[in-house]
Amino acid sequence: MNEVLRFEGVTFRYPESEIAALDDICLAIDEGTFVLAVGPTGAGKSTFLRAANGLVPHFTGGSFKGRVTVGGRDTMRYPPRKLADVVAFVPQDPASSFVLDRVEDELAYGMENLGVDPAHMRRRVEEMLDLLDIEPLRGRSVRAISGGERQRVAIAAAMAAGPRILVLDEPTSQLDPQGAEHVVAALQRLVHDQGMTVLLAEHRLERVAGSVDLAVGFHEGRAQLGSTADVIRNLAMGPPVARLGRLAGWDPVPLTVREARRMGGALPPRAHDRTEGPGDTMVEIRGLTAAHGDVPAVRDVDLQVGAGEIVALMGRNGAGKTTLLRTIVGVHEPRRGSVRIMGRVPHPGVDAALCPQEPDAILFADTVLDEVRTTLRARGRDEATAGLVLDALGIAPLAACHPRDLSAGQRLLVATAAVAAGGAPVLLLDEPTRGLDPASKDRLVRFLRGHAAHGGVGIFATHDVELAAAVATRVVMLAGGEVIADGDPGAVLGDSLVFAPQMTRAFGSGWLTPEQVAGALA
Amino acid sequence: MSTVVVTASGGLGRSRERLRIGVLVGVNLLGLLAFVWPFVLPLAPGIDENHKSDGPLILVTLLICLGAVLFVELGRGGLGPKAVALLGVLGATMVALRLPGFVAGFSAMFIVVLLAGNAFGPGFGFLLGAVGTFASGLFIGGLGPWLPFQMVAVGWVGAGAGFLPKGSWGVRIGSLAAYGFVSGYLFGAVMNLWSWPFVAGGSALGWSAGADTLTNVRHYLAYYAATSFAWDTFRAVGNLVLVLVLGRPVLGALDRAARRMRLDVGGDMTGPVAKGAVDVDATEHVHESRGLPGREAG
Amino acid sequence: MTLHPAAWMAWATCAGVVAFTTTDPFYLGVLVAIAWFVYATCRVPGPTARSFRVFAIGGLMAMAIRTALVFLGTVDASNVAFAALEGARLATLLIVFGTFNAVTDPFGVVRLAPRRFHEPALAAALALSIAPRTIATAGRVREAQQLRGIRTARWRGLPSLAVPVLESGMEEAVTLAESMDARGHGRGRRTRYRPAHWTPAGVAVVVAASAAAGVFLAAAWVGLGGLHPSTSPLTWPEATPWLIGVLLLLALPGIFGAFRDPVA
Amino acid sequence: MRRLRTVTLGLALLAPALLPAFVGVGNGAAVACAAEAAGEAHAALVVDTGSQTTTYCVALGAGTVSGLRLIQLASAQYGLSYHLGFGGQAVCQLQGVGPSGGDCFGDYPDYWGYWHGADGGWSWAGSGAASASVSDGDVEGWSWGPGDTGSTHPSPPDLGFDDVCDTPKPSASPPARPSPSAVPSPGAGSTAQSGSQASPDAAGPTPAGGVTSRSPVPKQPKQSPAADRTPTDPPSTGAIVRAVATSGGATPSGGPPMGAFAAAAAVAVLTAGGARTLRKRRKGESA
Repeated sequence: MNEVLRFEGVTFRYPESEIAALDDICLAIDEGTFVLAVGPTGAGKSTFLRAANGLVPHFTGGSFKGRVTVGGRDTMRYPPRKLADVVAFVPQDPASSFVLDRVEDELAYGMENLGVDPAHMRRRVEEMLDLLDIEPLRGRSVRAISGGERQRVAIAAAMAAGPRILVLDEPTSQLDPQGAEHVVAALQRLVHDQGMTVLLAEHRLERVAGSVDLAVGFHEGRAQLGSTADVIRNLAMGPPVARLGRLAGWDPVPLTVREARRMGGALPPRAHDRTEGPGDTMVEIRGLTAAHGDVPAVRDVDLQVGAGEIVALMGRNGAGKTTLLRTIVGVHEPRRGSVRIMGRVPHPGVDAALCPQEPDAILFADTVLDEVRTTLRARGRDEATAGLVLDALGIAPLAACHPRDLSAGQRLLVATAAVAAGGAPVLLLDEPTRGLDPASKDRLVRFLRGHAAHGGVGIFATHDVELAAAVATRVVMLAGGEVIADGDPGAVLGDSLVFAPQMTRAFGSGWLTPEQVAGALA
Repeated sequence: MSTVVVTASGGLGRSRERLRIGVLVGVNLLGLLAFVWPFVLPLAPGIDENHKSDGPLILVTLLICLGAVLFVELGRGGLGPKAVALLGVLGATMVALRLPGFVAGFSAMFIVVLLAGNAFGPGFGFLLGAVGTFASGLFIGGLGPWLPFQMVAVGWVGAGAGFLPKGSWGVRIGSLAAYGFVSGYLFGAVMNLWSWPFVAGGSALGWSAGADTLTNVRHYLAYYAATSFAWDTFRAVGNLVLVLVLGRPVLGALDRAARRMRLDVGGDMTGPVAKGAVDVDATEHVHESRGLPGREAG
Repeated sequence: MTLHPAAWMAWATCAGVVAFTTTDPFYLGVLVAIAWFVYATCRVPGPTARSFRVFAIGGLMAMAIRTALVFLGTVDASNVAFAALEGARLATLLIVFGTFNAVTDPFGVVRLAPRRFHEPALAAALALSIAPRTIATAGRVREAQQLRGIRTARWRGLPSLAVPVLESGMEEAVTLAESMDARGHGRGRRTRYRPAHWTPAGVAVVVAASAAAGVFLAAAWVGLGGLHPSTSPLTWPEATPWLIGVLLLLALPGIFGAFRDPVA
Repeated sequence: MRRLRTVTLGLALLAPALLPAFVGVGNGAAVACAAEAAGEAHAALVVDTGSQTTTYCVALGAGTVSGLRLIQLASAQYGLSYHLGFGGQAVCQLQGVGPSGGDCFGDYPDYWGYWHGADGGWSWAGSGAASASVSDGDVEGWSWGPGDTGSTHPSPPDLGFDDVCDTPKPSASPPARPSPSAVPSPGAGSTAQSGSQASPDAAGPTPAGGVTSRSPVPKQPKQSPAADRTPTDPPSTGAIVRAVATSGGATPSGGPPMGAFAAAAAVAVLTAGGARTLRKRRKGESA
């Protein structure tokens, strides 16, 4: 088979940086393979992706050693724009990568640059619209479509120029499960039907691990190409089934629910472990209805949350999760019904604190410590306590860093620290797992548990089934603004088709985390 | 194995040809003429015919002059993706600020031009001023004969901010604040000039063709004082305060962004240029790194 | 049937020139009627559709102020009449451009830019399409900061609003630049996807409009047709019928628009 | 709220366009200098069309008036026909000579030069007549011709105040402040007409002959350099005529205003057509 991408002893260091982002990478990727790049944040995944299309080093600058050949072209001699017809790149947040406004024009932009003749361009655009089935969107504005659609438009736009390799940086990190499945399916179709080579980085391994051919594992700038199973075992990370495999010492580690079920065998349904009932009621929601203009977003919701509870709000995009959170915190006026926190109408930010979907929205100080101090000052609290909050989230070492220099995950932790520092007993998080690496995710989980353990309440909206399964003491499922299920994770997630965690799918109702299953198998 | 050190493409200030500077200066003077002709023309007997004829013809001539400025300033090409992206994003903030930030003569969009011009250099400042004004004009449906004049005038405000001294924070903010204050009035004065001869023609505050430059200047100052001084004071003071409040943090953010994007901000009137230099660097390096034993590694 | 944006630009310019050449209320009145007719028949739905109303309001305000200010000096029928007519001319000019803004799609206008201006035009287009998100971001940031107890409305609170908006904008710019670079931006020779086409209607509009403008310029040049009714001594304005006829050439796009099938 | 937005938007848009409106202040200020005062003050006005010179001994209603007001007074008292341009701030036309449009330089290089009398001679007026102030005993001169400076522009024949006002003041003394802005009479002729009409009205006894026998003034008078003109040798081109007081200003005339009808018809049709289409579209959208 002819190889389409080749790294020869590539070592790269960013300007004014001592450590090598890529350290002597040697690998070759054949045409028509679906390759997954995995590894903790800062291990070199995205540098690797950018080196594959010349953005590294041409766009970033830095010191570069070795040779990258893509489609037979040396990226040193060809800057990115001269590789556009061979390799296509889809960045993590397509919304901010769109150049033109209409979907149709956006698809044509790349070809316009390559000087493709208009007739052919037109035909190509139509093909792309069909291939990723986004024809209905052709006239819409790229800013006004859903996340999943946006990803597919971005892919179509990248593909239109007819490249041989498609490089994607965490394409599903911002999507709900359904959206993610559409995108992954589309990518698989490209590989199988079009013989495309697809290279993608992803944190949510459970979403892609099953469908890729090979994986490149990254650790401190070094890379290892191999079967997904090997790579994941060596990296000590991966989807819950893989974690189970490691706990149970299986080899190779399972990557799909099917493999896990085959290796683990059947287990009896697990009795829901009765945690001692919630403490006295903190949040009390009665007949709550909220709307955006005339469009109802939350319909007639009743909810009581007691001290020590951690509630996961789930449901597809537009189910009303965010609106519910904003109403609880007191920034969104309810149409009908009432919200009471410890018996009184919540004073925004004082009784309940909310960490918004884009944590960057609140970061403006020069250092992490200042960021937290600002909140304390604004709330008239003792600024000395800032250190404690940072400790609680395990980001004390970052205190002196500039928030904008941190990874997405670390920023989320900083933002959480900044809002939590206000000392509100009720802590609300809106989709805290967007683009979150496992390490940061663990820190966040621990912090939430601690907050609840000290008599607080944690409520978070999420698409991340596994996170809900791991940390929530209670899951509330929303659809069309109404509560359609409310109970402990085992019960609610257990009998859901879309939202069931891998352990439940493999071993039946009640089984939520690899730890539980491993314990039962041992 | 030899290592190749690559400079990032997409400088904002690297000048491609010195010659351009001459062209730019010339064409900007031409543009200046489009504004101040009422003062200059009476001195030149040759062109008496023009300014004695009817308004629209003069307006057309002026628009042609300004067209020339915009043509050269905006048509230089080779901005490269980084500069275009920055222009787009900062232009968007100008669009966003055009309406909410509007108080009498003051518009918050000036702060963007001032700070960005100061951070990224005169060439970028002019481009941002012109592009942002154009975009905001389109966005709020404000297209009209005044648009070219606004584009050039705002562009000049941005360019001017790029020439200010960049020493300590104190110097930088201080000079920028002062400049913001002054430019607040200058912008108004310049913007009034274009309509003055037509609207105030003949009146005591108006432009009289026969009169000498001094008289006209005196008339204009009187006219400006009577019509727009108060109005423009809002702009001047607004700029001053905003620079003092936002200058430090925002400039910090812009500088960091420049570093993160690996922009080289050398700032001169030739503005953003991306292509050329860099690829040359790269290929040169490739030459010296040719035949390095990379293959063995593979 | 939609006209080439350039045709609209030509129409607006010519109508503006005509408005500029006269202070005769009859000509101005007809011109305003034409502008409204064209707006009513050709407006495209969208945010700029309201700019006709806005410009009309503004024009009237301008006229009112222009006239009112006379009362600061000697009130004298001549002065009032003169100011009113000048104001009317200003108002007409604005209304004409109000129509222009209401009947053209901003992105269409941007795409007019010749190849030489491709990059600045692209930047302008970007600014246009990014702006709504910038506004939204600003709203979210303000809310988030208020939840932290920071008042962004206060002078001292401004940075907490400005910096995050700007920072996320800058990060967006990086992504944007990367994807533009990776998609071949600046490779020199580029082609255009579905460029706007010139229809006979468009050409006709340009010809008619320039004819009207030409005639009025000529009339102004030779001081014909009482384009400027004398206000001192104050005389009753009057219009030349055939000039009214010429003026009606500017209504052509409206006539095309009226027969456009409403679905398209 | 939405309304407020619209208004703000309007303001924002018009920031550039509104400012010129403020020039009204300027006009007002300029004309405002006609301060109230009592007493029968007179000033001499000399108008030289190049082919003939007419003098007016004008009664000033107020102690001081602007140069323009003096012309308006002369019109009211003697039927001097005039037309102002540049926003009523500059003299375009006197006695039917000069451009009729808004641009007083329409016939450049010829235009109306403005002079102040200085001990029997003339001094070129630097600023406009709107801002000049005329008081009792002053002499004001207007001469048609080319040239941008006092040295190149033909000056009126040298006349002092006494040459113009030595005879007893006009018997039919006009009201203190004649207002040229009398009620506009419908269907009045354009300014060009009012100019040519002034002469018959001005036809009085003796010197009037000079006026009536005046040959129609050519648009481009032959350019006589200022040098030809000396106090001893009065202009050969025409006699010096002293205007005699008349009852009033120009009288209106005019046929049916066809243009007005045409305009009204056009507006009606367009408005109706627009409204109809709009209603149709609305129905289409709602349906």
